[in-house]
Amino acid sequence: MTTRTVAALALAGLLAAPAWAEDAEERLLVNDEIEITLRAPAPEHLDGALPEIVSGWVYRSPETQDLQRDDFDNPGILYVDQAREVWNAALGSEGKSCASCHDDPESMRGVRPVYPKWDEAKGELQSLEMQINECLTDQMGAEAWGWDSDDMKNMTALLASVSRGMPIDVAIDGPVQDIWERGREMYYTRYGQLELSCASCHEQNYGNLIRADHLSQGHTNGFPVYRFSTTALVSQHNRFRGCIRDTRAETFAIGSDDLLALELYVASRGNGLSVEGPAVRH
Amino acid sequence: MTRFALILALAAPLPVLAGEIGPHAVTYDEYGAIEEPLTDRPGDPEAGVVVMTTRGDGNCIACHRVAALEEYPFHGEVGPPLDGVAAYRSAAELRGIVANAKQMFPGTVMPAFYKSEGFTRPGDGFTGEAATEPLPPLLTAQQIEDVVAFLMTLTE
Amino acid sequence: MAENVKPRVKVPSSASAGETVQIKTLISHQMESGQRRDADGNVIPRSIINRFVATFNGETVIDVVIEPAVSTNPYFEFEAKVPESGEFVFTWYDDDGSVYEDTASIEVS
Amino acid sequence: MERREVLMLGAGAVVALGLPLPAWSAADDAVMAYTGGSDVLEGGVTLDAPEIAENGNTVPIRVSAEGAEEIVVFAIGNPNPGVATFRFGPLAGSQEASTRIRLAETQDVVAIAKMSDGTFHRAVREVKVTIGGCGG
Repeated sequence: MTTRTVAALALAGLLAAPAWAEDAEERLLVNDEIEITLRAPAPEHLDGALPEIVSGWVYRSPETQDLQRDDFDNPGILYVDQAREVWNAALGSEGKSCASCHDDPESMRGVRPVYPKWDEAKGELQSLEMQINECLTDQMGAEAWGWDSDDMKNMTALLASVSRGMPIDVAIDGPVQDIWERGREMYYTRYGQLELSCASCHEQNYGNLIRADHLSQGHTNGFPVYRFSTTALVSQHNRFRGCIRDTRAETFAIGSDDLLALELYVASRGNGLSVEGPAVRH
Repeated sequence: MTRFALILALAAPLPVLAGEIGPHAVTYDEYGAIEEPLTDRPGDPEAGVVVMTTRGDGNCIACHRVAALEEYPFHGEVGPPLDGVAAYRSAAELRGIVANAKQMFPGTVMPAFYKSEGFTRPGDGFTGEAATEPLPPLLTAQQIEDVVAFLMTLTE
Repeated sequence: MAENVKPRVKVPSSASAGETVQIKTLISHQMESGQRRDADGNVIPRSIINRFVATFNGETVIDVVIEPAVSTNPYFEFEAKVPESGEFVFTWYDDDGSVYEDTASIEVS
Repeated sequence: MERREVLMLGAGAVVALGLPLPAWSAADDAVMAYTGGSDVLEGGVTLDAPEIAENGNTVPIRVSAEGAEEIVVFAIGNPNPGVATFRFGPLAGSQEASTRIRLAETQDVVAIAKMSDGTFHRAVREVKVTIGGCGG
């Protein structure tokens, strides 16, 4: 680049810091009926690490925020609609659909906020994906879906959508306590050649720009999210995997016990924020 | 990223060029500064600008605001602004901070740009795959000197 | 035919004669631009919706020529005049020859 | 930063300084091809777009020009500058439309309205496409 061009660029006033969050209208009422809790008191188990918990929606640009106000504008709802069709389809050898046992998807309101959740019968912590697969294989005689498959992301989006507005409320004590503590340890571990932990960005620097990215507190209440970067739904584990990869680290496998532990811990940091999925993010 | 991938592919064990101090041989003083330049060749401030503004290189402006680099869009806020940094930091201090800021500021979020081992789950660039230490440092000795040379121009 | 292409339209169910109504349309479609490469470095062929037409009782409201620079899941918002009760027909034309159609009725009083 | 963008931005600054414009780019050829070389008047058409787009994959825009037969949108810095042509029929409630577009990088978006009297009108908006902080 020549000096002259550089000068011209400077004159053209190319540099402008995004300063959108402070100006954004801070209310999210979806479809004129579902009030989303954008700020909530920090859960006690955070021991003051955050003064309050804030939805990632707050940190997005007004244009991105607007897409979540109305289901018609939210591209994530296209995938919810696809899952509604699958909901009513007989899928396996038993000839049963989701609807055979659960009526309409709205009857699942209240499920998403408490996942991941301990399964007493199986003696394991289950994510929503694992629960869906248990239905498919044990009840319907169908093949399990891939954790990150379109069918799975669509279905978790549907289950999230019917619980929108309800507070996230995952349990962290009892049989899951050890797993939760493993997740907490991961959250604060500085991985990779960049030596960054989840906390480096999402606890110590939320609200700050990293290049043009406005860092959020990294809550998972909006998952699965519709991301512009991939123009598709993104699962929690996929997002965790991407973040850890971006620290120049050996990342963790989607569906691994490691990411499941992290999922539980991060979900618990957002206890009190509304289910928002499918949220719209950049 | 492509560039890093290439270097990784070519580089085990780490080559240390003649006239360079490798990541292992660097001496930090008790405050975390590095008195001796890492290369024989003096730093080039213009090359330093490229390192500081290029995503996949130093990308310093991802975290630091620098008024002198205004023509490169979007500066971050994670670290302190660097305007006037040469007025209150010596070249030795800046060299130490860029090479491994944790020597001066334990617990800082800033990555160490001249460090090759001691990482948790080190990866092969941004592939997500495992890598074997020692890794090539994030910046070369010459790039560190170039960045320091540029920073030393920020006197006000 | 591209997979999982599903149109959505939002049209008010009623209006007064001659009123202008707001219409929104969204269709799930990858809108492969022809600029991207796959993991092996091969160009992924262009495959987009190249035209969108909205009519009311057979008369054109809007007719859009679409290039690959329109985003995945194409969205359009526009206004229509409704002189009498009738039916909107929305038609999307795919590069692969597929045609997707949706309709919506409106009661004009 | 792409060379083309540098050129365009440089050109913007030159205009601001009242200096003669440099040679047309390929994108300008597309505009010329559309107008057939007719004069293009400033104003009479509105183009709304964010000053800063959080992600270039999905940038909301709105065009409006009272009395227009059609409005064409160009993204001057994209590999192919064409975006969309909106033709308004007899039952259009207004000569206005919104959509979401892809921008490869920071650039000017141009809307050209062809009026029923045959004149062309233009609006230009610069949209800065953000650069992410993560990854290589």
